[in-house]
Amino acid sequence: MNPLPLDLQLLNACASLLLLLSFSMLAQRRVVNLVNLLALQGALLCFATVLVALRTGQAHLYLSAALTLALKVIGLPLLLHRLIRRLGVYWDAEPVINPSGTMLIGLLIVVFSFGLAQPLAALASTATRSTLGIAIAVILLAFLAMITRRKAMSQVVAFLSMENGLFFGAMSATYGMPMVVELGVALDVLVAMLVLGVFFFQIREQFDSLDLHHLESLKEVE
Amino acid sequence: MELLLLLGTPVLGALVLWAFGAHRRAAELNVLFSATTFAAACALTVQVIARGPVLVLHEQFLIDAFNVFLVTLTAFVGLTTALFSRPYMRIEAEHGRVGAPRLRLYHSMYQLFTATMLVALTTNNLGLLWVAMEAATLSTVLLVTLYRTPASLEAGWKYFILCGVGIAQALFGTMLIYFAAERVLGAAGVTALLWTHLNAVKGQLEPAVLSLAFVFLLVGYGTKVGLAPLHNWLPDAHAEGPTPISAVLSGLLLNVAIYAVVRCKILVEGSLRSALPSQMMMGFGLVSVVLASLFLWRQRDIKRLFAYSSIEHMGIITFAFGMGGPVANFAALLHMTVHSLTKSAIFFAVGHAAQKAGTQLIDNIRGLLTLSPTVGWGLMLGSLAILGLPPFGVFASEFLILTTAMKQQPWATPVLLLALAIAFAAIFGKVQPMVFGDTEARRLPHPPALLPVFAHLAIVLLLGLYVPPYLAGWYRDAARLIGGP
Amino acid sequence: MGFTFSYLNGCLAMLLAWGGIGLAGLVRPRSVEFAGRTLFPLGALCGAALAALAVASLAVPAEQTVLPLGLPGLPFHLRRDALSSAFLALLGATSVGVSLFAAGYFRRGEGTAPGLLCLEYHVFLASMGFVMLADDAYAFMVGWECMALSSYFLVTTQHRIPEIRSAGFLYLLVAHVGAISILLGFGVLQGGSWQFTFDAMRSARLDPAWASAAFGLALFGFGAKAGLVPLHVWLPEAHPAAPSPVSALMSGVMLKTAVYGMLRVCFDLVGAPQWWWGLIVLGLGLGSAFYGVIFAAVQTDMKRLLAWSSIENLGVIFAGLGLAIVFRGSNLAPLAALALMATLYHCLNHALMKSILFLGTGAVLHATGERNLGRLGGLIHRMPWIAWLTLVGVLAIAGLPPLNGFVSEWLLLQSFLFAGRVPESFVNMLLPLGAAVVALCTALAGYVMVKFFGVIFLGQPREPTLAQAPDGGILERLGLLWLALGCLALGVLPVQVIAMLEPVTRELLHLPALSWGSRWWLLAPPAAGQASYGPLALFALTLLVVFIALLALRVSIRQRTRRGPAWDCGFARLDPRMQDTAEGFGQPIRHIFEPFFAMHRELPSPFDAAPRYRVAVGDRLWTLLYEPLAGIVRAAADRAARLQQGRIATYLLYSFVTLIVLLALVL
Amino acid sequence: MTPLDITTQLLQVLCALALAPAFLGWVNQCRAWLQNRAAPSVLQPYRGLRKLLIKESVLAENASSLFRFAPYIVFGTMVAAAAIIPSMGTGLPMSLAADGIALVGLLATARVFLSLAAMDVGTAFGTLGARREMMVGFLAEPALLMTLFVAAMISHTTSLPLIAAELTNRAPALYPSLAFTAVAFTMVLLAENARIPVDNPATHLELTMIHEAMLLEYSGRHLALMEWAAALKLFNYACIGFALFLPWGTSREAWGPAGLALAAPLLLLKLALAGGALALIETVSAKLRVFRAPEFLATAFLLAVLGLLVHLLLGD
Repeated sequence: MNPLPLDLQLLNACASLLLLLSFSMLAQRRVVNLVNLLALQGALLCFATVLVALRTGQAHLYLSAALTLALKVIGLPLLLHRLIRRLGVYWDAEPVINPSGTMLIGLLIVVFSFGLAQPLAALASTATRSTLGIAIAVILLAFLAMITRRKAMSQVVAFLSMENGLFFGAMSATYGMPMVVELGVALDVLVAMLVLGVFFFQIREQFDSLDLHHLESLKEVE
Repeated sequence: MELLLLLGTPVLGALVLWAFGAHRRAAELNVLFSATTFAAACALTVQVIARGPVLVLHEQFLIDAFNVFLVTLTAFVGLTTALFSRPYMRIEAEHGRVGAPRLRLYHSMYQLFTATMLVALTTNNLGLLWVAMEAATLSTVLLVTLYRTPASLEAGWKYFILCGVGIAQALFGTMLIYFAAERVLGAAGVTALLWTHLNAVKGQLEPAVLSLAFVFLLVGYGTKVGLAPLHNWLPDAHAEGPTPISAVLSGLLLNVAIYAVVRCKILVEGSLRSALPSQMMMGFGLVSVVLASLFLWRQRDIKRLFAYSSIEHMGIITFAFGMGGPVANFAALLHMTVHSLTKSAIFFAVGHAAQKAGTQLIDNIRGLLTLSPTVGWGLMLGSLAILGLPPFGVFASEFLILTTAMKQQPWATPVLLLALAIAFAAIFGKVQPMVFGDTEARRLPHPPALLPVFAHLAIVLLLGLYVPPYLAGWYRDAARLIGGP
Repeated sequence: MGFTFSYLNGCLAMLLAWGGIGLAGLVRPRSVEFAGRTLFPLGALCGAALAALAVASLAVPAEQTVLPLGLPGLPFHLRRDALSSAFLALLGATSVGVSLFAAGYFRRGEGTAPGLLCLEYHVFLASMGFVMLADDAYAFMVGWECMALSSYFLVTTQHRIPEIRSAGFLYLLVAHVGAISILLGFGVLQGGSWQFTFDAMRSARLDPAWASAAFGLALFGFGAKAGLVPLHVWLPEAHPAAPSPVSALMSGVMLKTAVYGMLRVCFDLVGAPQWWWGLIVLGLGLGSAFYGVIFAAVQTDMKRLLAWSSIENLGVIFAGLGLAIVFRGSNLAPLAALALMATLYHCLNHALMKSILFLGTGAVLHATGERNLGRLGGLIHRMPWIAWLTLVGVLAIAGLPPLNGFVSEWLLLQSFLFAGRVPESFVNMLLPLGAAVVALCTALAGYVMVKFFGVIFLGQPREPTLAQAPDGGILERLGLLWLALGCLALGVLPVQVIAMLEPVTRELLHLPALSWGSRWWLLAPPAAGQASYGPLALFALTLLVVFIALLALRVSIRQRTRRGPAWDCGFARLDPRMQDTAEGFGQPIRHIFEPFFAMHRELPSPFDAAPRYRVAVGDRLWTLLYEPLAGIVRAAADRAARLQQGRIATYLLYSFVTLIVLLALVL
Repeated sequence: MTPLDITTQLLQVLCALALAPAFLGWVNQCRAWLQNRAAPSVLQPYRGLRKLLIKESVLAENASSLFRFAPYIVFGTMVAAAAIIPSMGTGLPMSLAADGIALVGLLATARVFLSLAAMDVGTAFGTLGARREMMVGFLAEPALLMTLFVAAMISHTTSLPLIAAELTNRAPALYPSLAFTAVAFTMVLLAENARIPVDNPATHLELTMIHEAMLLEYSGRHLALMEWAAALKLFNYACIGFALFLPWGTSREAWGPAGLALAAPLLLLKLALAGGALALIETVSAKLRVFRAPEFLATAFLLAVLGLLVHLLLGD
């Protein structure tokens, strides 16, 4: 059996790193570190996109990579860092609920995602198909991270990580979405971040904190 | 041309109002833009009546029987809500709840929101549909938090996160569809997300992929529809935002979301040739109806009450689409129309009622009939209409849905019967004391803008007794298009 | 397309006229004079015309028409056949009296503006008529719910009173649940043809299980409207809450629409009812009759008493209906005709006599402002017109010859008597027991009515204010007189009435014409052996004896009559408080049927300076059935509420789990 | 309708009017004998009626016209009832117009008017009597109806003369159902006619009286009519009993005038026996408390229904 070409090897390594990053985000306590991890994830995504672009020669993938670089590696992390400084939550840390349990669930999720991706990967014509399972796992792990987070900021970071997973999935399954869509999605993400920025200030103005337990008053049980 | 006008007007409106939104006449400007949009929608409708389905702008936009009436409906409710919000927001401003900058934001976002919904409805591109849906969420998040109260911030945050996460799943689902389509339609990437093309080849799409895609799409757009248990953002967002926004959220956004679900369902069902999507939708529908009716029982806040009622009705619609077949689909489409009109009318009335009583708490709103007979009657008739009492149109659709269910899914009917009964008891038991009885509150000088309320109710009444033939024709065509097991 | 006259168009025109009159009320909504003097009498006129048209069309073959309204593909189908005509006649005839009365009644003004009231009232009338003409499920349901809705608004006319609000709520809730059930029943009946016209339902061949399901749903829905126990709880609340003319219409006509619906479904749409359905209907009917009458006997509110009595009467009607189904299911068509005729006759009777009674209480209520029997009495002196006309209703509903109540009782007992021909021997044993219950209920109805009339109109006034009570006005008298004459006519001319109603039984049972009377004055049903009843002769004989006695005493003895203080075994001071109270009058019933009542007694202590005895009788079904039901819902709602505890992470978890579960499903 | 029928009809009504007080007198006489008292004459009731008829009638001040009409109506219905019960002959034209059910209805009419009249003046006793009378009535009436029903089911008709004729035609046999109903009927008869053990016709004691309490306010001719009607009622009940349980000897149309001539003495004989039996029952039983009366009547109702069931089971 021939070893895989180098670019695919690299790609697979990227994918594995992404998964690892997801796990570390699940376990990370410091908000600042979370943002850094996110930036790293973005960088990996960007790198993977470039790899695929090189391999397939599709022009729009370069554009996509550029977008990712601009938005996810530089733009958003910068924005988040600024926010963290402005909001003064630089040293914020939060307890992670039962880390080992969360990890275990994360592991199960990975198994589940791989199982889910199995039939899909068999159908895909892309060289990157085997990474589809990792993409799904990244999405679901980000979901899990959102569930376990108590701070608004870290929840948002997890949310953005989910977007990363989505993009990675799109790339591995179909070499990315059509350009129109990708542009639209990128715009949406940008706007979402702006809205979030506004939000953070409003929330802090109201509650003096970004802790989500302030946001639990609208409910049905007394 | 009409389409450009239709989509362009609100975008232009959003820009103009961003600049002049705090102007004294901004509300009138808002109405003007909405009216123009509505006029464009009417022109488009006329064109569709004359020439049949339209496919324009490199096939990126599609107007067929399924969305033409939704477009008109959206533009119409957009207009009436603008009419309603003019005095409503003025009073809010007088009460000091919103200042000039927020009014600017409000008006601008209102137009943007209309634009996103219209794009979502008219686009032929599933990716664009997703973008528009996400944009609709984003434009309304800031409207929900307009009052900047702790509760509204909480509602906005939940809305943002839950819908954001949900819609991310929808994106993944869309991607999966693209993935499946690419194999059939080629990697050109241009046509593989166009619904018309997909629909043409839906039989060849890979079932395994599409079933996965449907799960993600259903969970994703279903969150926006407010299907239980994904609905948790909905009551909060409805209750804490300004009432005109509650009206359009309930009346329009939910419709758009369910429209998206159904568009996807058509593809998936064509590929799967199994009842799985239908069963999922029926399951979601029933769970939503039952849970919503139970939640209705405990409500203390009037807007929350009707928000849960929206969940209930979305459940009914989803259930009906799940059953499929010409009658159930027809009924579901009719139900979308009448629910949107009725619910927005109710929110208009509720808005006035809450303003008059100075509270949203049901226990503190009493004797509306004494306070303002028109508001009282508007709320009473609207509630009766939404509860499915004839001769209002909601009854017509519920009639068809229930009778169909009795024949196709008899197991579900006891559940529906029970849930509808509980919902009736809950809503009516709370509305009646608000409308009837005595009150100590004094009459406020503001004359309510009730033209929209009664215009909506009149149309709903009409639809209960007479469905215009071309509307019926669209419903029928769309019902055929949607098909069923 | 020219307008051609048909009875159907005529009836429809009258319904439209009612609608128009109602809308005209909005022209001057605050004018009592306009609504009272002009619109209500006009409405009565329409009612008379409708009744005339309906009676004239009874023997005319069925007519159909389609209105350009309704759902696409399902426009409103209308059809007038003998059954519709019979109930339209009932509606029209009753509405004449009630509208005339209302014209006088509403002059005094109620909570809602008179113009609006006029609209609601006439829409109520028109929708009842529409129900009887509807020939497809959608039209039927629209009429049915409009009826419920308009009457709901009429019930809550005085919405400032909390009890009336809750009564209205309960009423509309039960009505709506019942309507959904009926609707589902139609869903079954259409049998997969997707045609909701009654014609399609007639031709749909349902297998017995589905037919039984349709029957069950229809029974639940119509039973809720008719107030069959245990779905009766709304009735004693709603009827007293409404203004009296509305109570009269609700009791007299609206409850009959449920009977109409049952007849339509069981005999027309299903076609061939199964005999055991009848047993269920019979059992429910008898149970309701008994339950209703014992509760009527212990009431202290006069309108509530009448409401319970309506439950009793509807129970009797449903008993007859059940019997007819048993016979029809056993292929005993002539006997079924007899039972059906008893049912129809009792419907007509009850419409007239219960209207009289409710209108009578309305007049009393307006004259005295009092509904509590404990504060009335002696009104026959102050309100002779109302009292004597009410007495007609009282005697009729007590089932006394020669008035109409007796005729239907007689017919019903006759059909019970010949139940022995049913093939199933066990049923054979059961049915005559039904006769025993009917007999008991009729006798108890007499008890109730003596209490009703005696406590309100006879004896001494229990409150000094009653001495000022004015008699009813001319319109009120006219309305009551119309109804009383109707009672008398139905009582003494049964052969003629039955001859008019006969097309109905013929149509529903596919029978040839039967002869119901051996002579014009002698009712002799074909299926009832050699039994006959000639009320006219009996009436004449009794009157003759009375006349002779009067004459003989006047002429031969010539004794004067003197007025003096009451003797009362020599008690010197006679006090109104010495009379039996309504509670006292109900005491034997409370004593005998104690297990059925939920009683709350307040006994005075021996050291009480102002001792008071109070007893409140509650409905056990309320605590046994409805409160647990509400409790279950409440508990379920509380459980459901725990799902929503405000924490966004939890909500995300729901989404996550949903996603995972669904993915696992498709995997 | 033959002349003979009309004659029978007239004769029977007149006979009832004439014999009713005598029958009452006979019962009282028998009772006195049985109780070792000096017996009043059989004709005593006539004397009482005559006295009342010529006396002035005093009406209570607040008595309404209903109070004045009621005696006539009660009397009229009782006479009408007498016209349809085949006491002497079965060829009664009036019996076409009213069968057994109508008879029960007629009796109920009388009771309702009596009760209403009793409530009219608004005295404590009047309303009390009315309430008790209606209480007795609502249990006695269905029991009577069920009794009639059994006979009607045996003979497939509710027409009283036809029932009597049918029962005569049948071969004499033991009908258990009729035996049950006969007991029930006797109990109803006692209760309905204000006899011991339900009521005591001879007392004006407030705690026990039913029928007399209702008549307290009547005087003069009104009271006379009421008393006469009460006597007629007793007579009617006795005749119903004969028609159902002792139908033999009632004149048949086919027998002609001779039958009528034979029926008259037979009726007298039956009345005499029935009166004796009634007196005996009244002597050997004790007055029940009013609250016990429902139980007594419920037993009657139960027996009648049992009779019905026995008939259905045994099919006789």
